[in-house]
Amino acid sequence: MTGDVPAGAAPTANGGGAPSTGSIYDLGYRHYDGPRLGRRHALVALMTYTIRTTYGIGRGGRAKIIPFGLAAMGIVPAIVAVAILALARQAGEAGQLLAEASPLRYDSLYGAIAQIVFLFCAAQAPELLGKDQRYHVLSLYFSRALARTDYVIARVGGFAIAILILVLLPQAIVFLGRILSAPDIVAELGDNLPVLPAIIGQGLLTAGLLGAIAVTVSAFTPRRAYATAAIIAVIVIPPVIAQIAEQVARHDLARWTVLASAQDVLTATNAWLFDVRPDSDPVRAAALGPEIYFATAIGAMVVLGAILLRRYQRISA
Amino acid sequence: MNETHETRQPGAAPMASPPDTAAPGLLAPPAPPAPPAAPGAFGIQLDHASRWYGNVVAVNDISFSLGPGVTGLLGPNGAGKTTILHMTAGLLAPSTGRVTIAGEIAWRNPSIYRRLGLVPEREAVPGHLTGRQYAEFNARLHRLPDPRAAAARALATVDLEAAADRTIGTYSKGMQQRAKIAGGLVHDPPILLLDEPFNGMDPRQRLHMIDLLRAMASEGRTILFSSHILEEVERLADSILVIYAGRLAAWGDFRQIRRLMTDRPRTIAIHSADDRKLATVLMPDESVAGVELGPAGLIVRTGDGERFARLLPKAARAAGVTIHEVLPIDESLERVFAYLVSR
Amino acid sequence: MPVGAVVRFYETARHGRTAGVSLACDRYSRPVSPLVSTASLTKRYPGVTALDDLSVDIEPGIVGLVGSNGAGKSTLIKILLGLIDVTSGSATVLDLDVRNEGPRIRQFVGYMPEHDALPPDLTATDLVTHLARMSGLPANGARERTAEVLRHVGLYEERYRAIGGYSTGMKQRVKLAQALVHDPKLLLLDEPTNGLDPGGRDEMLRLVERTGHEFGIAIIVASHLLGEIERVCDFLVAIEGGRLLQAAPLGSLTGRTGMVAVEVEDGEEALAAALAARGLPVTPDGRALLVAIDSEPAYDVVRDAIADLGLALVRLEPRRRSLEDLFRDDVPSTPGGAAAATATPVAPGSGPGATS
Amino acid sequence: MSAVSVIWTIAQATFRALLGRRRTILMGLLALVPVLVALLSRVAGDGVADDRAILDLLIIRTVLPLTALVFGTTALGSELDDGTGVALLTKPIPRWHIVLAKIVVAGIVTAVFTAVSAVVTGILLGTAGETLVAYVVGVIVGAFAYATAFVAVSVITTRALVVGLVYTLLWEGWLAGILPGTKSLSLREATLGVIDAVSPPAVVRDGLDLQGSLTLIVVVLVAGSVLGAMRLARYQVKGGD
Repeated sequence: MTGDVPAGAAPTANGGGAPSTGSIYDLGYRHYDGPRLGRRHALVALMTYTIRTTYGIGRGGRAKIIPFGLAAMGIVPAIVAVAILALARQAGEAGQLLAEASPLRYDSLYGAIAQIVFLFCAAQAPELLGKDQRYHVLSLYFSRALARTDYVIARVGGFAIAILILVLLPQAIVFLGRILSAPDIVAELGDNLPVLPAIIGQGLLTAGLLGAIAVTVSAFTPRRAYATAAIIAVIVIPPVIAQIAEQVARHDLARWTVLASAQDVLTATNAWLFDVRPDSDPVRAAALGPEIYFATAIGAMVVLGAILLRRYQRISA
Repeated sequence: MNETHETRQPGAAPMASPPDTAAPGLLAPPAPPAPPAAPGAFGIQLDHASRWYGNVVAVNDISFSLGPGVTGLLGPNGAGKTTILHMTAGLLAPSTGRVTIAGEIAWRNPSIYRRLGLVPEREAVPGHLTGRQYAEFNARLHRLPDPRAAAARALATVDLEAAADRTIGTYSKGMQQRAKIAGGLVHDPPILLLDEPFNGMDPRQRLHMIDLLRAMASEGRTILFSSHILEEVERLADSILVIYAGRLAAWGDFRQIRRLMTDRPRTIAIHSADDRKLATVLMPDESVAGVELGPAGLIVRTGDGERFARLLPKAARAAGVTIHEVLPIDESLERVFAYLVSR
Repeated sequence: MPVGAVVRFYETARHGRTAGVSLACDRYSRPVSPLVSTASLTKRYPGVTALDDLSVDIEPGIVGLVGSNGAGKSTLIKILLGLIDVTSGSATVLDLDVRNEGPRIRQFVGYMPEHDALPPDLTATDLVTHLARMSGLPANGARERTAEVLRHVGLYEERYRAIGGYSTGMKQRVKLAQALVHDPKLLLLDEPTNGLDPGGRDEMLRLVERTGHEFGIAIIVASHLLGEIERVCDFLVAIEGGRLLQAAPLGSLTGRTGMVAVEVEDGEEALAAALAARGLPVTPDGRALLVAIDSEPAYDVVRDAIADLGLALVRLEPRRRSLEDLFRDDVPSTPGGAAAATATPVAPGSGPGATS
Repeated sequence: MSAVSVIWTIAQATFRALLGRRRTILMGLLALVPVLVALLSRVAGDGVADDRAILDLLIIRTVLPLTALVFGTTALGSELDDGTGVALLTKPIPRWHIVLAKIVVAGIVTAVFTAVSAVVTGILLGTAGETLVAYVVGVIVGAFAYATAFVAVSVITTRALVVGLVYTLLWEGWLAGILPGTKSLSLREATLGVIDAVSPPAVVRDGLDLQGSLTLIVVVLVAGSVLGAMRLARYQVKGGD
């Protein structure tokens, strides 16, 4: 290296233009003396990175097709509902009947987009975890300022938030649609607000439960195709069994199979939160108290979280 | 570009010169005499062999023939080494030309494996078998009269008795490699093909394996092995085959090859009692192309190595300068390889 | 308990080339305590003892870590990274205890794994920037460091292409870059030239040497290839069967043996006879003749003998001890270096839990 | 070392390779599904369901083809893909020894898993002894036919699993419903044909008769083995630099 001219030699006095004397700057290796933000920052960075990856942001166009496609399919029914509502309100009294009959109210919205959420989980969760295991990227993560638990928390948390966005977006559209299309916005806001906690509550349960299932399954199956198939199986098959059990069996054995089906548990909590009749035969037949469903949902999340932590504690990087 | 020096495209292929260096180190236990190859045939022979995949030519018209001794197969990644090894192992058909093992066509001819031992780099070893089971499995498939004894001998040769009854899944990378070698040698073949045989082995095992292969070569076996570790090739191989972009770039003893590179003057570093005085004495001679006095002593570039080598001691004595070191800098296999693949 | 080999490392001349790193005090001008220090460190897996009572101090510089298969090389690296727990004994990295300061240690330590560990669909820039964030660097700090580090490892426009299409050589550079991006004080490289062709190996070794000597970053290189260690490292730690076999500066292990190898184009026998006649016993060694030379005039005797016979002097080189002697059974490993008391070398395949 | 002992050596190694812990559990679960359904309907159901219908649906249409598919394609195909197959190819033994050993092992393992599942399910459903024997015979014959086909496919293409799935789900499943002609090439129909011949069902099905079934099975056994052996003889290791 030529003479070690201090980096950024002060320009000479002639108005800060190009230094008349000319100087060569040291392009050698510069040490980093900026801030080091430690473990917490790394965890948050990984969580935001996970959310972006789930939606294919920062990846090629191809990675965006599935997530954005499914998200769009989730929003379309909400937009349609809002359009119907707006027309109905324009039509005055006659429209009121139409508004009531509108297929999509807050409580039924979750049911309508359930299939889309399942597909989203089955398609995107393997994208996050499978790749790190299949290509041994884990050894790069674990050799950094992260503990193994941080990695798990960031991945599950990030994925659950991504699902939350997917689920709450249509609700938000319907919520805003109702308010903006109402003649008296303040009044409309008044009677829509009490529904908000139910919407958010059900959103959190859906994102948490389905997110945890999808992430846990794909943590154990690094190959993408098998992981997607496994997630679909875990979410789709139990409701079928619950259905068969309800028809075939009279004894109470069948009642408990409903708890194995995430779909039915969420239908039950949705029904209780919005206090409407659950539109699922096994749930009606099982006639279990709402607290059982909430306990099952939250219990499942805790158990799955523990399984995940143990898996990543023992995985060899 | 390589017209400047005649690459010896040997008509009568020089048999790889029988190793002149005595086989150092411990001789492998006296194995039974290898079954004789067909009379007059070479262990491994390629005759204008080529291989392409669509328009991609992986191996382009290569001919060589190898007799007893150790030959190193060298070349950058993607040069065609593995394709050559696969064709020689009868696992890949040449698009044109002939590939023969002990005189027999290699492709679609399972009987060659009676004489051919293989240690492919890619071959995974079944993790659920123990070392002994794997060796016996190979021995039985070779229809050996006493597979158990053959397996035991092969495991002893690669120093794996201690771990023979543990499953291969629990072996380290180096030990898995030795299990593979045991599997490939169990039928005591006269011809050996090894693809990066020492991959993952630790220094002690590496030395042991080098001694083993040297000993087997001195028993008259024909050994061809590919490797990226030039220090090992320099120590183990009698001759080298350098493949570059699917073509045979050089073949034979790498020191001879270096001498053939008349387009590259030889560089020699000399440490003496008085470098400057020695330099002035050497300059007048026509064999001296250039002289440099630097921190690494007196660097001389010479077009005619032999003449300069005879001149040096006489000139030094005349000038009364004591010589401490004379080191040819660019004659190592590393340099020769770099020159061959950089054209 | 084998004596801990504490060897202070000073600027040493080796192979006629001064090692670039001297015992400088570190950037904060504190006297340098050992970079890495283990005290009777032991790690047992069911049925296998990976590390057995290992006590060694490692100083800044490029340190070669050599060991027999399964001798605990990668186990030691994982312990230094705080990734696996310790059966007994202790270890400190940059004065931080590995047993409870894992994440903090890893902020200042870079790790280049041996196996391929890169997602194929990301570009080098995106991956290294992301991993910089994982080491606690803020967003723009990460971006700047990534650009700087990718330049140093020699990845220019390829850094914007997906890693899946990279050659093995380029992948190894990305792995080195991600280990350097957070400006670590210590770099742990696990067989950095694994899978590279000769050209690639040469470039990677030059890169490691530059990183260690020009960038002033301490490096521990785990490798099976003694030639590489001799070329790049200043200090050696050899482990055999989980126990410390040798810990000493390279200079002490590859010192001269007092013998000189003389190689002539032809006519070795004549030269051998001439030298013997002049009182210099000769032993043949492959192409060369080994002559015991212990004085200045002895060199002249050799020169004059060759001149008299009119032979062509091709090579005159002092024979050095090599690292191999540590591992060669027939050559007793002579204790080299200042105070490198060594445990008796464990014969292969014997001893409890020997896993070689 | 006669041919038989070579084939037996390969077979032994293949048994060990196929019955790894994970795959055995997975295939065990698959074989358990019909048993569960039978248990459920016996415990919780009122009348006894039509046992032959359940056996046909769950054993012959699902467990048999899927088990044969997994074992058939992995017996040889997975070894060719991950490189352990090279140890077999580089031996002075005829290729048909290798293919035969693989087919026999895949056939046996498939037959065992499926037959056990069929018997337990049959007992739970209270199936008559004679019908049960018919199903076991059908399962064994079907297992070897399917195994031969899938081993042969696994030598021809690396996508054997997909090809197998397409055959069982589309050709034997969906198409058979629409185009009756496909029955003559459906191993499922052949298996059912054998079963019906051994113990005629109450209602005569319009599937393949015994003669049609046996010809198809023999053709598959012979063609599969010969084609597999020839293809293996010309098997080339992929690429390499």
